[in-house]
Amino acid sequence: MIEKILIANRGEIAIRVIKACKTYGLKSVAVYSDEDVNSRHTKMASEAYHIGAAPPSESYLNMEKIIEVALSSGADAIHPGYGFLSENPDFADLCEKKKLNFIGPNGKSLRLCGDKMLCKDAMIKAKVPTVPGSPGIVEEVEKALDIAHQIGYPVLLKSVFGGGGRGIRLVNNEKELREAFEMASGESKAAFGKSALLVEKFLPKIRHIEYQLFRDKHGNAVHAFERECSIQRRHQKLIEMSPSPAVDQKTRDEIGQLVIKAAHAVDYTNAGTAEFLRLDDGTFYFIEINARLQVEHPVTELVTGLDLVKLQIDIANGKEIPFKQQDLKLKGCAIECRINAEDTFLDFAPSTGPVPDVNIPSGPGVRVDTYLYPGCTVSPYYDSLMAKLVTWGETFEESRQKMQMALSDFYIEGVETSIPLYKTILDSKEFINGDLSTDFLERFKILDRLRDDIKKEVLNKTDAALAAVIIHSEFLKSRVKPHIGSSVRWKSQLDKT
Amino acid sequence: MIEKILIANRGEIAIRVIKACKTYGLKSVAVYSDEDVNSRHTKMASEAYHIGAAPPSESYLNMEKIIEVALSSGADAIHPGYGFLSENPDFADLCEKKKLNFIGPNGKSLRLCGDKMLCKDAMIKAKVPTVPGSPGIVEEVEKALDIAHQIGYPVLLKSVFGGGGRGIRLVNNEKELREAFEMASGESKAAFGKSALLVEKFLPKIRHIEYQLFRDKHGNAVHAFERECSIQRRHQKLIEMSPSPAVDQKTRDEIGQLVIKAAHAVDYTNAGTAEFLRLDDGTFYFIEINARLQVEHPVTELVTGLDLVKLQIDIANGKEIPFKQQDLKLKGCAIECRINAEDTFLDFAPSTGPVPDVNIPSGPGVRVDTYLYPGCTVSPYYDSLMAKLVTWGETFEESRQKMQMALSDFYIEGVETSIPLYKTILDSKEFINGDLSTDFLERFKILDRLRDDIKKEVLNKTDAALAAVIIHSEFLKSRVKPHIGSSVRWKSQLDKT
Amino acid sequence: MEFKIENLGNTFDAEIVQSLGNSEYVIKIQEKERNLKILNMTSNKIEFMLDNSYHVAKYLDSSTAKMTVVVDGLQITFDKHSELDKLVYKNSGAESVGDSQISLRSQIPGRVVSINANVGDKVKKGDVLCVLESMKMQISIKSHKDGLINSIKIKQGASVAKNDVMMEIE
Amino acid sequence: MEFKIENLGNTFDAEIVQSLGNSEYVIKIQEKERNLKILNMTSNKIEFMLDNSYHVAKYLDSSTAKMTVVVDGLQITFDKHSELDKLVYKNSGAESVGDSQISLRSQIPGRVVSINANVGDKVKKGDVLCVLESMKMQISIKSHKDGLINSIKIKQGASVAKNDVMMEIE
Repeated sequence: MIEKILIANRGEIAIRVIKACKTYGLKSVAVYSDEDVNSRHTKMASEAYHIGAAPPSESYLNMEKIIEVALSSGADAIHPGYGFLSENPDFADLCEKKKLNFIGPNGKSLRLCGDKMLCKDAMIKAKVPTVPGSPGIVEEVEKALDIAHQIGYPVLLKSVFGGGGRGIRLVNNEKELREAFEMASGESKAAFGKSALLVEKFLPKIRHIEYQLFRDKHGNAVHAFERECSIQRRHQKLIEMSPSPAVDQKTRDEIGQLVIKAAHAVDYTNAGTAEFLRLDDGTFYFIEINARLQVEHPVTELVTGLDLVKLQIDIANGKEIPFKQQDLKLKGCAIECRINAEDTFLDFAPSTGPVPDVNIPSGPGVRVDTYLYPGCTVSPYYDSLMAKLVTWGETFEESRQKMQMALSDFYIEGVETSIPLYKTILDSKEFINGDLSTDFLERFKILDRLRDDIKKEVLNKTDAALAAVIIHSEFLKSRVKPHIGSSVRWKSQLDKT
Repeated sequence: MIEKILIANRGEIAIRVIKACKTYGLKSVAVYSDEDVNSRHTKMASEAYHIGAAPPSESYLNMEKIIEVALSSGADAIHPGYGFLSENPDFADLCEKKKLNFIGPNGKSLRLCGDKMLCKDAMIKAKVPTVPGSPGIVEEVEKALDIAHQIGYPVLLKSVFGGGGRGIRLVNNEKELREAFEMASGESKAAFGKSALLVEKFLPKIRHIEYQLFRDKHGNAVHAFERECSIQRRHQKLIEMSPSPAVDQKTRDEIGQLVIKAAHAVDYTNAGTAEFLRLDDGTFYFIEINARLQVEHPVTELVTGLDLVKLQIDIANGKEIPFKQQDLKLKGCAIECRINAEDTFLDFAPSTGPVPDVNIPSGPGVRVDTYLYPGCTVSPYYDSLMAKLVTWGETFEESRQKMQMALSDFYIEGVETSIPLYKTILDSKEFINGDLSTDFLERFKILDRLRDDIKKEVLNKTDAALAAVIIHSEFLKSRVKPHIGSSVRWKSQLDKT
Repeated sequence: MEFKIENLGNTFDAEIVQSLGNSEYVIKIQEKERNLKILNMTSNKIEFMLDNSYHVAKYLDSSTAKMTVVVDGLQITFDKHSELDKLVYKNSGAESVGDSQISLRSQIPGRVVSINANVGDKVKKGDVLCVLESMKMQISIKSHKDGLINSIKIKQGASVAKNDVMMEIE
Repeated sequence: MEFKIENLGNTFDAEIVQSLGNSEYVIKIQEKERNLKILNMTSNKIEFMLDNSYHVAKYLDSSTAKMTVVVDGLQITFDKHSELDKLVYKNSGAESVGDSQISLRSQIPGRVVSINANVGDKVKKGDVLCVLESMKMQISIKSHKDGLINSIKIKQGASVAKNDVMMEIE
């Protein structure tokens, strides 16, 4: 049985896991880089060890060093959090070799989940619907044309070697496909010595909906319903919620059954997430499995009452999942806003530096997972997620209202944040109506509305700001010369405080 | 419809109601005494008005002043919180007269609930079991002997004019009763010119179990299950939880039906609490109705998902309760610890003064309702409740573990608190086994155990404390004379911070 | 006084009308009288009630031309905040005393942010000779006369008290 | 050094063995060597790692006989904290210089808590003449010689710098 867990991570997720350890009587071992000597996770854990310089490659990605600390500190398990080494099959293998209990899937399963083509293949075999397209690499243009004809235009032509948006071409007809195929094929050969192209259906307006899943080492699998994560910027999630306004109970159960199949198909163990795209016509396509605890896991915790980290530890201990699918109920509605240190108007560029003052909201139905404290620093070396603000209400509307209240109470001094953006989104009729899609920000010109909202808010606060400024100005004058009657009083005001 | 609520209260409950107003788009009006100029409720409300000097009689109990502020500020409703004017029928009547919506029962119902004898009478008529004893005042000793014979010795002889524990005599047999009756009767006549004695069954070991209830202006009534509040000191609750370890589903429903009857019997409106005593044999006796929002209402909120303040406002608005009894489910387990400013070892005497520093715990399943902030003051003029720490878990054990974690994270500088006491209670096997009663502290010699626990904790921290002390001492020496090698470094350490 | 909010462009009028004692004031904002009561004040933060509503404002670093406050968590920047440097200039002797006074004294306690002149420099009345910071405000200190800088008594980063001699100009 | 915890009665040994640089030290507690690394330190608070575990301690007001720390939220009071006043006494000239030195100088920067003598008083070597507070510690200042108090240069509540003359004794 696990008694001491090393957390191979930092920030809010390290704190989340350390708190679980404290709650359930387990010892926790933190690791920290030069940059994180004064971070909360370093201070909260039972023990903390320095593992290297600020760049992740020299610390939080340094497998050997982390394993060394785990062994020397007497930890018997490693929780990888998300990001960093969490989905690295070699790290999972290394843990196994050193007899450290890796709290996540085994290396083989991680490899399968990490290779999109292998994973898609496994899903097709398990009859889990995936985005229509070529089952693997297409070498001949005629084959590409056949597939495009089957699935219908427009289609995407993707180079296996291009990452993210690179190497993706949108084609609308046969002629465009022929031209694009030739060009892409040539580019790929020039760059990599070989060509590897995929054809996939182009989906213009989609929702991102994912399912929380668990599978234990005895092969029992359950899902904990969906999260809708359609509100995104630059392909990264901003707002997540459960339930999805687009999923009814029948769909919830049907897709849930696919999720169980998917978990079995990759011999998954521990907590994971099956991601889907949903079209406006209600079609769901599996896209991938995130083989780790997700940033947005609190959303699921609030609507199910489960403690996902506890469940992860139980599963890692070899226990069976202590409930059946039918025991789980989705209750109320939870919304999460990712509070990022970024400048919305500078194309979401990171905003880093010292945070002299913070006010963290609280109240019934409000949960905040964060590493912030007054006097902390937002580091440029790591991701921009400072806090997760999550609210729960009996209904979507109650949850939304609590989120608005909490957002207006959240104050982070010194860095730009995504808080004003969320106020505008949460206030929009489109969000209230659940008309979500991954292009929500562009589709509804949210940034223009945000500009207007900020102006309105400044106008609302103008009187108070003017009052503060004239008091300041009078006080300054009184320092120059006691020429107004109130000057002595100003002085004593200051001395008192 | 209510649009602007004056909160005729202070401290954590005023903040609780103000947050509800912010969440649901209502304006809030705070009132404050001289002592509360810098209190959080004064600063959080949309508006705040000074109503008088620190003593409650000159501010929070000053009905006329509060009504005046309500009218001049344009409030259309008054939330009384708990304590102060919350159960004052004259205040409720005054509100009605001034067309202010009093968020609570009407004056008539408050009068009935406030008079123990009238209330008991109403319950007997409604077939709600009350503590066996005389139905009213007993004037003849022979009548008292008859009743004692019926209900069985030992019995309590109570003077109607004595408050609290005063004027209560425990008698074990006929002889003692005759003597006590004569004496009590004489005392009462001497002091009040008349004698008014009650005979009641003495219940040696009891649990305090109460039910949350709601009744709307249309006569619909529901209950929201029980809270066990047996852990007390000096007849005041310390720890509350739901569900009670002594209540099974069948009992829950049965007593719940009595609660509905009780609500109808006094024509109750809004949220209230029916209090019961429970004997070890499973017998429940109704004792009284607390005709207001209860301190411990968050416990019920966490296990039902209801927002009790929202429901109060809805009922005050004349809405029907938006759910049926069968829609309510009790989920998981919630525990509340009342964080009081008091010295456990000085017979729980209040401990007041400035609080320079505070750390408020947080985490999944942890809720804190509090007025504390770093730099605030605990006033000697008001009650000692500084914060309510509430945890929720899927099971009692999970909730208990979260409470232990949160208690150990809660730090309040400058005043003595009940936190160490709760750590000892939560850790006791008797609490874990649910062996609760109102004499829990004495029965299990908890204060002796607390002394031992504190010694153990001091020993655990001795090394760290010694380290801090020798560093301090060396640094001081280095200020006297730079005679050790490290002195310059000490200096620079200090300068950096 | 007149204020302009940077990202709005609007101009606002605000002034103190009367002190009522007990930290209470009548102020006028856009022709409307308001009651202001100070609860707490430090050199970079003020808590106050404006007509029975609480506000907290933090003063961020400012110049005499701009003033940034964070009010209830919202950052607002004003242009042309006050006539403070004019006042400082006036009190320095520029109007009253004239050329006979050698010492340029600090009219305000503060920290020396920068020194813009050297010993031996020829300066004209009104030239900015140094910048002081006081209460998060930067104030330009101007020469009170034409002349030659004889000596400089201040150092960058050091504090000066009110009436300290900063430079001597002959 | 030896320490006694007030409400336990136990006695503990602790000392600094070695400075490793970079704010790291080897200390010895009850015969066991431990590693201590200071993360942050102010005059009333220290944050440190002791053998890879984080602790935060606050120093509350103390006398030389008692020392109260709040460590990780738990208040602990030690008896007979240090030999500091002996050290201060020694450095004041009581041992080395002897009667020839007139000035009683402050060996430590601090605030004057109380003055226990008047001009003209006859004092003996070792008499407590005043009490200073430094870093939340109260330190008794003793006369370094027998003599008559000639003048007192300090005021109650005022600060003294290291080496300031506090009294003259002839």
